[in-house]
Amino acid sequence: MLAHLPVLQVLIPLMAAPLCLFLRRPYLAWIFTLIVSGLTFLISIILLQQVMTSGSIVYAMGGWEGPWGIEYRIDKLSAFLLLIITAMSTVILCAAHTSIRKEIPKNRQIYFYILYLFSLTGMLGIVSTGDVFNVFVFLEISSLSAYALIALGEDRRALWAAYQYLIMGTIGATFILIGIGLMYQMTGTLNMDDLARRLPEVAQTRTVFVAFVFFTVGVCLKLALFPLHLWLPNAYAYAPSIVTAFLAATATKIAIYLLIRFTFSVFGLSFSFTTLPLQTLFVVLGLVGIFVASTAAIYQKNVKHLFAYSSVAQVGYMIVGYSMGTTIGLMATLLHLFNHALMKSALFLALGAVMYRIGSVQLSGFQGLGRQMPFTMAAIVAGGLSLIGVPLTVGFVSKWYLVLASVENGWWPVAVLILLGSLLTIIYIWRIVEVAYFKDPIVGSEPAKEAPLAFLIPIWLLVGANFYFGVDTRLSIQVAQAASQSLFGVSP
Amino acid sequence: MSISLETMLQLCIILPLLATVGIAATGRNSNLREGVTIVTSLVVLYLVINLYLGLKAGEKITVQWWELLPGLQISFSIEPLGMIFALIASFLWLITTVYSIGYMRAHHEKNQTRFYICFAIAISSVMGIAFSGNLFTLFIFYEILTLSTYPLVTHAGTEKAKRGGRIYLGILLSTSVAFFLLAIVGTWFVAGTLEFTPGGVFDSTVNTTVAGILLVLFIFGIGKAAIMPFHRWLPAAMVAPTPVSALLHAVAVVKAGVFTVLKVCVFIFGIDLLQILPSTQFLLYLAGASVLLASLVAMRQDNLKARLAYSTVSQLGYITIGALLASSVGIIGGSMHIAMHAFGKITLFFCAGAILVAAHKSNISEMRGIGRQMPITMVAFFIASLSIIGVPPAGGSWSKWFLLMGTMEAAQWILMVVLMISSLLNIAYLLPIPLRAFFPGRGVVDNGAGIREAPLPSLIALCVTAAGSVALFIYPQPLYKLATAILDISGMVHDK
Amino acid sequence: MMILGLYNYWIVVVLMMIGLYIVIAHGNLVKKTVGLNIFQTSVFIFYISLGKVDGGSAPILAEGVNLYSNPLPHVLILTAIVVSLATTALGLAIVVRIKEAYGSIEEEKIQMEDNKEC
Amino acid sequence: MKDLFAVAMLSGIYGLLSASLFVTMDAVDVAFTEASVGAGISTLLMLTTVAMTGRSENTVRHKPVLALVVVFVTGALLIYGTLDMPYFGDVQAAANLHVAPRYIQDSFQEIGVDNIVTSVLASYRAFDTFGEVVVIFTAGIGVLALLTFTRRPKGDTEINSLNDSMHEQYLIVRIVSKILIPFILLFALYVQFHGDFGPGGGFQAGVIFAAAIILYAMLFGMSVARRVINQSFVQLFAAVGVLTYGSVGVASMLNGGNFLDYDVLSDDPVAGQHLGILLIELGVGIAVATVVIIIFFNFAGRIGFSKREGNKE
Amino acid sequence: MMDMVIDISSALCLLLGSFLCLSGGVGIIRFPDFYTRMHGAGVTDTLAASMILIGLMLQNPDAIVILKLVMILLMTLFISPTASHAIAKAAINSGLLPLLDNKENKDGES
Repeated sequence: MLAHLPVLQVLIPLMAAPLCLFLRRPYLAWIFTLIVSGLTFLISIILLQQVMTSGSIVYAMGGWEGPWGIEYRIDKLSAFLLLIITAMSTVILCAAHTSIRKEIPKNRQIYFYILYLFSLTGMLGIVSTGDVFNVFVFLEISSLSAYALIALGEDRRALWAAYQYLIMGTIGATFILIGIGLMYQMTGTLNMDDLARRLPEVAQTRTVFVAFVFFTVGVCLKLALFPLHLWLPNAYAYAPSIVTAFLAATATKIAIYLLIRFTFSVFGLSFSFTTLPLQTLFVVLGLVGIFVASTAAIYQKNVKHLFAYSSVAQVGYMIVGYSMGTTIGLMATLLHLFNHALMKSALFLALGAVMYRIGSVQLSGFQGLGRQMPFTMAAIVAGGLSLIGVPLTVGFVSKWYLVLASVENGWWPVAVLILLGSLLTIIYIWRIVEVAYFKDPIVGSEPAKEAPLAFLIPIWLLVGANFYFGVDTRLSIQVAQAASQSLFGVSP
Repeated sequence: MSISLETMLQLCIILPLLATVGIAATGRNSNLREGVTIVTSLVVLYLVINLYLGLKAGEKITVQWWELLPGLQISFSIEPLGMIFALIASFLWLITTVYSIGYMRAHHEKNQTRFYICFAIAISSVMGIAFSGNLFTLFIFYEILTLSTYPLVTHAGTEKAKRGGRIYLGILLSTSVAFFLLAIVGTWFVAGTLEFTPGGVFDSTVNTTVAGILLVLFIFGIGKAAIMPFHRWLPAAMVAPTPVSALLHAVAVVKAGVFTVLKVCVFIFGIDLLQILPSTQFLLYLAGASVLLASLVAMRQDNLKARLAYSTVSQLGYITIGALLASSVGIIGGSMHIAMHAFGKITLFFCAGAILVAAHKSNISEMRGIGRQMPITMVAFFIASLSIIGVPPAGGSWSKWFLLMGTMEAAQWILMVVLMISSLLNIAYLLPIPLRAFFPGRGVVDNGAGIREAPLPSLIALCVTAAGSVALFIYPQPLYKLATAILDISGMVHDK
Repeated sequence: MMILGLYNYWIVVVLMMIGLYIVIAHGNLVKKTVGLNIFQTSVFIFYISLGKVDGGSAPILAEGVNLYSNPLPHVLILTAIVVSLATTALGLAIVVRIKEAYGSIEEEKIQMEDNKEC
Repeated sequence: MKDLFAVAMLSGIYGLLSASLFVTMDAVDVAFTEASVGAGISTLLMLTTVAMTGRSENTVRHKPVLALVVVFVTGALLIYGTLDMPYFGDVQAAANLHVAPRYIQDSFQEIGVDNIVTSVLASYRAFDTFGEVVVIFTAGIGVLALLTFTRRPKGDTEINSLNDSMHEQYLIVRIVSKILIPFILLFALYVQFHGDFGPGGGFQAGVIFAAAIILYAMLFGMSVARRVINQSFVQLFAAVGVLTYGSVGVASMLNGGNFLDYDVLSDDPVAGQHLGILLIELGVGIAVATVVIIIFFNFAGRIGFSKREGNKE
Repeated sequence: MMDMVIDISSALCLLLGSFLCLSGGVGIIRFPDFYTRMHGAGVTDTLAASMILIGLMLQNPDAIVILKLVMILLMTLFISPTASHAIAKAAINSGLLPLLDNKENKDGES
């Protein structure tokens, strides 16, 4: 069975989703989804070990190998992503049942689990496939289920946010489709590895240049990079808290994976950084994104909006790391990918707990929460500290490498700007801390009890991971280093 | 005791953390809780003294914990400068615990458990800073110290406390994240290692402009040393209860700042490199300016604690000058001044706290003629202010003497003048308080009746620290030997 | 002669741009979905025109025919059509829910309702 | 075009025209699907939406300048890209030289199916089609998640524009459809199993099958249709469709081949391929048919619901 | 000889069919009112389509193809009248009154 692991990774959640339809009661569906997600997490661990020991695994779908059939290629980068996604989805699922009981009407809860599984399948499919068109198909699966999940939010603005996300997401996906079409036209193949071999000959033609531009713009739309990020804040703010936690921890990561996979494995670094002034463009967009999004986050009244804007800023960090084009820079991005998933899922889950207890995430509702919900607020503070990048937390590790990478690259001003960016983070985290700990609760509002255990366990699991991986960084650094070196063609 | 010095060192850091668990457990019963704190501080003091004896015996004690990032271990090593700092911190932790028992009870502050927990964490991070083997470990404990002291500063939970806390954290965190981290990464990139090596980490080929910029980044980055542009957090932190401002802002936090400055100057840049760096001169003048300006501002402060805060800012300036003079005598003067100023200033803060508790007075103008009701406090205040001014019977004079010698050796005449003037200013803003307390002179003395002396535990703490500063004057040899020992190691490399 | 050979791509580009314009410029949500449909259908025409071979017949094996058009784009487009149907169905379902929740499907009105609220 | 009804009709015609365009470009399978899906189902959905959301569209343009700028930039970029493209229909184009020839030459020996598109769709790139079935199923679940509402017990007689009290109104159309619906269903099954030899296959068959059911529902009223086609059964059947597809793949895994490798399904590889393709086409057909039915029933059900409940759900 | 007759007749049918289509098209555009345009559409739907189909049948001797064409013919004959009936019914229901020659009979039937 071990040989089939790559496809089982995607197949299990995929087959589990329709099966969920047979379990009428949401509680059963929750247990079933949790088991399935746990299984995928197990598989991703085994896969990671296999990949770290014996290099990338290739699995020909339907027995047709190479450019004729679709093949799954799992190398260090995708194994790392698989681990992050499945880990996040399993932990977030623990709190799913109690959270959606309050946020989604009874008759729709069963569909929530099915869409959640499909979104997970889509993401796992994108990360492990080696075929370009297959990426588009699974991208559609994950996006469609994401639109539907967001639209499940009880607030009517969730519908409007979901519609905007649908329009922008479909335009992005269609741009990617155009990019794939142009690449296919010039090379005749859809297999990434084959494309990488055949592209250099036609690299100078205008069509391949346009294909690259379309592909990058499409991915940047999915990535919510600065100018194209308009859909993200509303989508994350009004969606049910579990959906926000899941999407925040995984959706943008997939888009970054696509960007890295295509610029390094398919187009080759030299092509992607010379034809288009990608390097300067991304550094500028990343930094501007950090500052604009962080300042926007400072003025938000809705805490989920606040953390959504901070997600846009963190994406800016990853793009800056990626745009340095050095092994260290890419490693910093991969580390920040891993760390950001940990941070944001903890924060959004904690917000889910607050939403569960006081029914709103307005900043004014947070008054005096420090005493009423001590553990949840402690988790939010811990997550905030990790976001700022205080030592012994996971945020520090990625900030250290980002600054080190920019210093090594000679970009001293970029290093300074990155650090100034994290100053802005301090401001909006401390806005929340001050409201929660220093203001006493609004008189007359009934005191909120502490969040139920179903929330506290996953939240504190994530916060614990935030600190553990901040201290024992062997795993994340080793894998990130090996992945970035293998992408640079340096023997790991 | 059979346990090796290495485990002792690790215990120094871990024990206070374990104590926090103990304190949290015994939260209900305050006596038990204070008991746990006192016992832990005693044990830590005992360990530190053992380590001191071990160091005197010439043993090299280093401990490697684990590799946080590839190439960056969390490692600890004992060296004389760290030993001075650790001795003071552990000794004064014991004294302050005694003091705060009295203060907290009398002032019946609420949620004292959180107070003691954060206190213990702060002390463990101070120990971590004192014994850190490389700049990376130091930075980690530096940040933990900032964060663990934030709840202490905002202990009162009022609006004023929140604003004070905001300035406190804002300046400390932003300077450390923006400049200090950048400096560390720069050093790691330029020098390749962050280990504290006597004689400096940079090899001779490093170009001075980059090293100069790094020095400026370091000095500005270490916000805790309260250099002029980034000093505003210290007066803002006075909103904290007195034991906090006593131990932390007279001893632990600020000393950590100047201790880091000294460590960076001696063990990262090394004395000889420091002399030729272009930015050293500018920073010296900056430190001088901060000494003078802080003293001037202190004179105008009516609130006693604010005045003491600004005087701390100026005294820190002394130590920074000592570090930047890049002369062996300057370094000795600076490190000795850490001890002297610690004992002096903590006594002053204790007195301020005692007056606040006993007479509910915090402004100096109200303190005319209080000497008759609170004689012991005011005598201790007098002795401590002598030590701060640097007049013979108190220990401060030694360190000021060496600092002056240092300025002469480094031919920094302007700085010598600055030191002299600031000593005069010290007299101007410190001595009037005890004098007016004892000889109120004409005019009605409106001290209401019923003012008695401060509660007993606080009094004991007061007297011990006052006696300490006098003892340091009479018996400075161990301190002096330690201070010179810093140089021997770095000196020894220096002559080679 | 060069221009003539590429005329089909330009038709596709024109259609694409019309679709994109509708999606961005029109406020009515149903009109946006129609625009999206046009935009996606034009991409399909582009794919199919890639695979067309002069003189080739439909890719169904039959005697006497030796030159076939390229079947691969057809497979891709079969999937893409279903994807576009799925997106349209979901989009229209959301439009229906928006109509019920906001009472109108004009972008300005919806935005106005939102700003009024928060 | 202010009147959305006309817009919906025109988009149907646009779908039909593009289908005929595909036929001229030898893409018969795609034309078939585009006609049934592009012209049929999406127009139908748009009409039901317009029925609910009103026909008028206010004319003020949203952000015309931004739209024009974006459109011109992308358009110019695309035109710039087309300059190096191979000519339309050029045999030597790179696309036709690398992967495609193998499909054309060897697909008959390896899979033994006349229609190369079906062989590629069902065997070479079977996983894409699997993804596609999942996409349509996700859309079905999404629509279900958005539009289901707990119907009150059967007892109440909903005043429903599509219900059966209007018998005499629809007399002629009902009789004609009574005659035609069986043939449509028959034709759907024909298309389903004809996929190997001529244009056809799971998708088209599924859509036609659903069209027949929808015609029945439109004419004989939703409540009758709901009694004839029980909704929860249809949902389960949709799951069955996807699961059959998946289990064919799993079966080939159990027999030792890779996922969706039909050679191992029976002793002779080509027979295995036939069996495999037949089964997955069936799975696809069921899934697509049931999902389209679900989507339509939810949309149509919503019309009655939104009229009765007023605007606030 | 026989096939020559078939060719001519099929060409004839195709020509007639296309002419009818053309006239139907023109009819749709020119006719003033909805119902008259319906008539034009009806013409193209039924007669023109069947003429073209017959023409095609004559073209191609193959039995299966002819069978398919017959099936298509039957289906169009079933569907297009019903379709135009349904459209007309819908128009009446939605209250679109036919445009009558108001000069002679003022009352005009409903």
